Amino acid sequence: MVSALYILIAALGAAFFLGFLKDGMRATAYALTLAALVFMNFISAGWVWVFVVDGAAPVEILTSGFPPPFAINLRMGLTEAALTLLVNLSGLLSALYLKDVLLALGRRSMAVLLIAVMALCGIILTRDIFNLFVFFELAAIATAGLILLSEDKRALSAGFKYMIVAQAISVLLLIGIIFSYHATGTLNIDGMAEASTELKTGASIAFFLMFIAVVAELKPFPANGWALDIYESAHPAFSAIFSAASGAAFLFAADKLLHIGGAAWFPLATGIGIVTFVAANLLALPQTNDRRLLGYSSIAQTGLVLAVLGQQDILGDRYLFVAGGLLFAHSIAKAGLYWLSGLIAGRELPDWAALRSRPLLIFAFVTFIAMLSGLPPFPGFYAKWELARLLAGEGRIALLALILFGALLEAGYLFRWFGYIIKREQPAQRVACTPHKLAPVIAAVVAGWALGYLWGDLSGHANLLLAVPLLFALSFLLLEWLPAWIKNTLAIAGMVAFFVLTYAEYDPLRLIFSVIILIGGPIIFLASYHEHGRRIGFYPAAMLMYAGLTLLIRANDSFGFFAAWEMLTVGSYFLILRGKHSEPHALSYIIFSLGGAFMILAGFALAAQGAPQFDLASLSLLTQPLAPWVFILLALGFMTKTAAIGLHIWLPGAHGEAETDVSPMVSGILLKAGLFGLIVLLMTMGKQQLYGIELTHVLLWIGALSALLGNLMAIFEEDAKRLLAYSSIGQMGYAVFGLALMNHLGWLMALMFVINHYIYKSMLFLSAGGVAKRTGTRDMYRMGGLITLMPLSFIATLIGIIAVSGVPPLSGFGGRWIFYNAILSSDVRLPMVILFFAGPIAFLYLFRLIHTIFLGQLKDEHRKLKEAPFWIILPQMIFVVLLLVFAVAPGLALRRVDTYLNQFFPEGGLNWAGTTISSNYGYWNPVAIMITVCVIFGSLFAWLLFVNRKAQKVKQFNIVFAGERPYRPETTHFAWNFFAPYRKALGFMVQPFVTRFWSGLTDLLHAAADLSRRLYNGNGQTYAFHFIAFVVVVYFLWTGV
Amino acid sequence: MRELYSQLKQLFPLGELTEQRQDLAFVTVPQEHLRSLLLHLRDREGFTHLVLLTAVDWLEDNIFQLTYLLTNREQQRTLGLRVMLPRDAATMQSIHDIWPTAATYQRELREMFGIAFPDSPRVDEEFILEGWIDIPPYRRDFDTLKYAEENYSQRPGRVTHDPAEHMKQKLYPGGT
Amino acid sequence: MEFDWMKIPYALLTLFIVVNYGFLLNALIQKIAARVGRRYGIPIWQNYVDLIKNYGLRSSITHGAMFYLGPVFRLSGGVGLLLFVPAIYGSYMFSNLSFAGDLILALYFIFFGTLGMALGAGESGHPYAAIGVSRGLSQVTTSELPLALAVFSVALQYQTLSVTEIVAAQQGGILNWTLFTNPVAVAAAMLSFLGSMMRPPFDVVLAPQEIPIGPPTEYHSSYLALMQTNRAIFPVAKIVIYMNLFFGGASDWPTFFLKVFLIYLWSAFVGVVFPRFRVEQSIRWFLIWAVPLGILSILMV
Amino acid sequence: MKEELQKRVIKGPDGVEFEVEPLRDYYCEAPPTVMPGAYIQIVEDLFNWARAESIWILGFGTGCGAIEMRPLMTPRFDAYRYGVQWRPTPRQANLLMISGYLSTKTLKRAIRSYEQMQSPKYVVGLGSCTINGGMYWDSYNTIKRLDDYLPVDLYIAGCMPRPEALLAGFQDMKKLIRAGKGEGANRYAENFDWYKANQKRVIHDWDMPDYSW
Repeated sequence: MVSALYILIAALGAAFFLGFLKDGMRATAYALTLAALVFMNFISAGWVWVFVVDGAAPVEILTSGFPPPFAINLRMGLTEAALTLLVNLSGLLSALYLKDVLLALGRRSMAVLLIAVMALCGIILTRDIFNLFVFFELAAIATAGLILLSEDKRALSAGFKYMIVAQAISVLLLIGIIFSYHATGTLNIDGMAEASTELKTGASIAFFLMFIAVVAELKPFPANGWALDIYESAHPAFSAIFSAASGAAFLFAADKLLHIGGAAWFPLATGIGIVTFVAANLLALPQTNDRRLLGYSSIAQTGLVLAVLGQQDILGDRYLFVAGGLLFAHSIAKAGLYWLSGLIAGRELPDWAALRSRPLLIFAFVTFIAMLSGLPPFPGFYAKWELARLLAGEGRIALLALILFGALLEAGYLFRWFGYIIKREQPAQRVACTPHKLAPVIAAVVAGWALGYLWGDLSGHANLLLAVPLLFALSFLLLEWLPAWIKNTLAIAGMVAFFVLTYAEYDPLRLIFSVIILIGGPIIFLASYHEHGRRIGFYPAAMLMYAGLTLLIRANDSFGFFAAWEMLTVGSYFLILRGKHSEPHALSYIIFSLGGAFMILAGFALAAQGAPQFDLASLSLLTQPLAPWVFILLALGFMTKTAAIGLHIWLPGAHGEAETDVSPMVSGILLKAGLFGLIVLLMTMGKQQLYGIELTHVLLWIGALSALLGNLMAIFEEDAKRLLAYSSIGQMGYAVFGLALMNHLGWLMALMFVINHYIYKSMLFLSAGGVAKRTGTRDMYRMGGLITLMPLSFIATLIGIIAVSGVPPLSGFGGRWIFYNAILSSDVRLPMVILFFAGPIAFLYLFRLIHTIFLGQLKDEHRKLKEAPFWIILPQMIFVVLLLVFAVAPGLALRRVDTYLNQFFPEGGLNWAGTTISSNYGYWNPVAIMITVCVIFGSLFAWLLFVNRKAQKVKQFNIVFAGERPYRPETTHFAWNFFAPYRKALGFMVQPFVTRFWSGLTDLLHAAADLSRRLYNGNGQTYAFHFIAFVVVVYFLWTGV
Repeated sequence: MRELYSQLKQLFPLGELTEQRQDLAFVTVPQEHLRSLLLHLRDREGFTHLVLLTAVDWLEDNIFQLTYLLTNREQQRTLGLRVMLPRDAATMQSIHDIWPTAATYQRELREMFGIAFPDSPRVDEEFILEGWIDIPPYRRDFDTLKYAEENYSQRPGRVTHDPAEHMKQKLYPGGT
Repeated sequence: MEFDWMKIPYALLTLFIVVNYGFLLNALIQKIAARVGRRYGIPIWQNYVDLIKNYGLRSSITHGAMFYLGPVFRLSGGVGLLLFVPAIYGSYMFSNLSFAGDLILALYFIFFGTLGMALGAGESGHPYAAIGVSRGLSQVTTSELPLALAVFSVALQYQTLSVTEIVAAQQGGILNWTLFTNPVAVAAAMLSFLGSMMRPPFDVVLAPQEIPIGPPTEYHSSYLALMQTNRAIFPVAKIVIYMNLFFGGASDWPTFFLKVFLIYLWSAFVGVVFPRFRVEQSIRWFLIWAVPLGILSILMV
Repeated sequence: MKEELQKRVIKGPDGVEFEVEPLRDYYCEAPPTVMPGAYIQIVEDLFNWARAESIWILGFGTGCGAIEMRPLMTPRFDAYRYGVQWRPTPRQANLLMISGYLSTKTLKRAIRSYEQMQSPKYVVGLGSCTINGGMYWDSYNTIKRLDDYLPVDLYIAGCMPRPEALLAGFQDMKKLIRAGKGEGANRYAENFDWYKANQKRVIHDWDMPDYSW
């Protein structure tokens, strides 16, 4: 293998030769530069290959033939190889990207670039502390030179500020090295590590100075104002190097120093790292400049890795996996984003909407922010999982909480940004797309996915990128060029086929969910046939959600479960974001969902007690005092999906604003994921007590309150789809309540609600969506009298509301009947009161739904409307049939589950004799009810038709109007604020307290961020003062501790 | 009242004061001074309430008399302002901006007397009558009997008695 | 499943008896209310005459399909409710179709007619109909709550949801009635009963003169006849539930007639004394007076 | 013609423009038809008996007679015992009481209400104003003969008739109906053009369909 030394030699040599070239031979110079960089990459890649494939041992490179400490030595190991590859690659790609600039500025700039890359490689390779200092200096000078490549005037001052800080750092480092050398008598890093115990005591000023100098290069909070100015003003390609390569190199330098300092210094690294991580993410929240925002994010991610460096004592052999995962995800994503930013003309975040004309670039952007947010299947996800479990296993809960909090903040602004891209107005300037600028971006995307695969392989868990559902979903990315109907057919076929192949594997409980997902999903997909064109982005997102859902119910272990949870969250987020005005709602959805996901992560991590993963069934083995906390974390996480009251504010907007066929997916199917989680949780952990409080009782109250308040909010809603969305909150409240009853029938009722809610809510959403599509509005009071024009939609709504309201003979009644029997066998009384109250309130919004849309007065502009498109009607009719079948024969679905539940709750099952269903308390015969009602109804209807056979059909204004006549349909249709008296009586219960709470919280975060933004006033002296103050404060804090 | 009249007299060219009662008096005002007088009375003299605005048709003199009745709530006295308008193409400026209620009165006067009030809100919309096609019915030159006979079919055999005579006949047939 | 076809003529016989009893009972109650106002009141057969008259009307109009279905829903609700509950305790002949379901079926079937009627009224396009429905539904949310709590309490007390078994548990003397074994629940239920009978003070739904009788504003002739029939059946059917749950049921027709009459009288008694509540007033009234009783009853069982 | 009844061009949500003509699109245009009684005479007799014993009055008050009707509901007169009731909606009423003078403006509303009642339906005129204009004989805005405009079955004379007279009138009305003579609705349908011509002669701003169903 070529010696690693040639990396340095090639760069130096090329830079040297550049000096000989004439100024006019710029193309040659550029070619030489590229050749050198390619060669350097070749060496690094070769070494990576050697270490990975051949499993070779690390190689020491002795420069002058002497072993250390007599001469400088370098080392090439797997880590070094990977990091140099990262540095060289980002150098090469940036050089490609910088083609225009480099050609314009000439050979000097190329030389500076080469020196910068070389210096960074040197920092990585060297094992000599003074040599490290030299490379630091080289890197600093080259960096300052590169900063000036930018056309931005501010870059000059940013470069100058950098020089100030770099000099301060150098001084500290040099003094530290002198003292250390004095103390240990060696400059070799390993030698220092072995030699001095004095250095490791923690009080040593020498080591402190060295360490703080290196850490200062990592831009710790708050001594990082200079770095932000650089990020903001430098050329993006340089920022890519600065963020990806420099960050990696300096982090490795910090790692080397920690190697010297030993475990005593770990807490310092962790402390600085985590403070930087949280603070930088918080400060990023109010940023509007894209590059500055990325700068904050870079600082935050570097801080996170620094914190991980500080945790190497507990990470053990997973140290490299975790730190590397985070570092690579960050570097690749950040480099990619900086390169992308060079393609965008405007510097405000909404200007990125220009990307919308390039689906490929959107995909790149998604890849990058998914990597940054630690979403599957990228390295950051695996690293986060490992980190969480190890931290929780060692009881470092506070650190874990801070990391998750910071990550949530970061996801918040990243996804907000993505929302801008998808939803904001496109700026006039298009994306400047030249191949040499596009190539680095594409390369970063490919690298990201490749690393995702690699990390999946290394993780010790199942590689997510090999999971069939996910692959199926991802394959739709490649099929985007096909017309929508072909993709739709493929999606349906794929899901049904998967179900047919796997249905034997599920237990009855999971079978219900799998039928809803894999058969119910395709039924809703039928409605998607009405969309024409290619519908870019829809199918990958939808299939990602379904893949997540499928993997969720198939998951047996905690890792698979959590990974699936993240996937379905992300997929559904993209789906929801597609709605016309859904930008803020999709954002709040993803924030709540990720918050919930982090709770689940924390819960699993706590429960794992250090194990990489565990069987979900073994949750039942947990004991006090851990168990209730795990229970709370997991339950909270799942309840963000079921939109339990307090965590519900994302739902109405997200479901209401979504597209016609998306609303039923996210409402009818996605919400069930939360319920499934709760079922798994309760099935394994059962009743838990915390400080004497029965947690399932708390769940009962939450379920009951959700049912009541969801219903109450629904009745005051003017928007049809939002009304249905609020109704979902209520219905999910019922289901949560049923589960929390913790008895046989309660669970059966919850499952009944799962099935029913899927059918009727999908149907109602489709119906409302079809009507909204035709009328062009979702405000119910603008509609009216559509019954004759849209009879099929009306029938679907009618059947739907009868079923929702629980009136016999339709299937909703079965749910109510089981509910009564369930509460009779429970010993809790008071929450029932709330639930009883919630029941009839459903009538209010249901009646309003059907009345104000289909009955009443037809409006002028709707007189020529047609029935909703066939493909939207078809699934509705299927649902009508399903409802009727399920109403007559609930046993089809429930009987096996009933038997299955016997193993958890042997008592209180149902008795299925003939067509009669009986419990310990009562009985119910759906067939008899249906026949009786139909016979009575039919004969009376026939009688009325007979006696009224000559009735005159009249039109809508032929109503008695106190001797007057109606003026306009708008003023005759009683629809707006339909339940005004009810608002008078009970409106106080629907004050938006929860919304105020959450918006208060976000306002507070923003205000805090704004306040501390005053730190960064752009003045170099202030920044220098920050730096000094940082060093001093950290020193005193550290020695004081 | 006299006192008020003499004060006003110095400011406005007023006609004679007709005192109906202690607390009720009428005075005639030229059309062009009405507005300023109303404002004066409302803002300076405390006549804050427009009780009514009505009209009298002096057919013989060929004038309409408008009566603005104002009340001072605190002193409990009422002053009526009379404005004489020529009957032909009678037009009066609107005072709806001084008292919004005046708009309603003006609509009524427009409909029943045909007096125009330019710029008064909704003054040309139907007020009480629907589909009226003749001259305004409160004008004295409108012959209501003739109109009724032309438009409505009368039931034959209708007799009108003087009530007093009729009852005398009934109670004392043939008597004194 | 074996089905005893004789149940159908038996059920029809019950229906026949109840329809007639309902017509007479309604007239009687109206007469009693009239006598409170020192009036003579309507003839006792007046409801029959009205019914025939309405069938005898020659013309009728229709606003559309749902307009037909409204009264049909309404009457089906009444008939179904009656038939799903055993009328006479211990009698096979008058146990109706109670094999189809228990108490919960009956309670939820009450809404069948209400919902259908609301839809039919909505189809008429009349704003007053919608206003009436809005008021009615608003009121029903709280007026049904005490009943639901009382039923829950009674079901807990007897550990069954079967109407027959609840009645069976109350046999053997007046002191075994729920009225005496669980008086709080009965009190709550009887307050709720007031709210469901469309009599003052809770009749703002119909509010003649203000929103001309609310939902049925547009209904006439045979539509109205169907609804009148329901007016005869539905209160009785509903009272049968109350009677069975709280007042020991009835084991023969005379007892049945007497108990139904007395329970019905309770709402008339309150109705003639009190003026009408607005919707939000009645909601508050139920929440303040009746619901706490209901909560107390489920806590005390 | 009122603005809201004029033809208007409307743009639908799909952008297509079309015309809405309120009188045609919002109102049923069918004319009334003569409704024969039941085919079997005995059934018709039964119905007539029921109609006679169950007279539902539309609470439509005009003129001073509206005041005279209230005492009928009170204990002193109690019309309910004769099967007479007041209904708040024309749909359910059989008897329209014109209880006094009728201005042309009110006539419009009375005609609408009458036409919205279901046949067989009856009209009773109360007091001399409905008979020959009474003391309003020379008024420019009240009609003088109700039977020109609506098919009156019965007049009750007086100015105003006392409640006792009304009760007597109800008894007479019952006799008429039982005798099968309460065919005002059919008379109206038969002579529809004549009635409409009369109505339109006094209602100058006719802005409703010819028959308000």
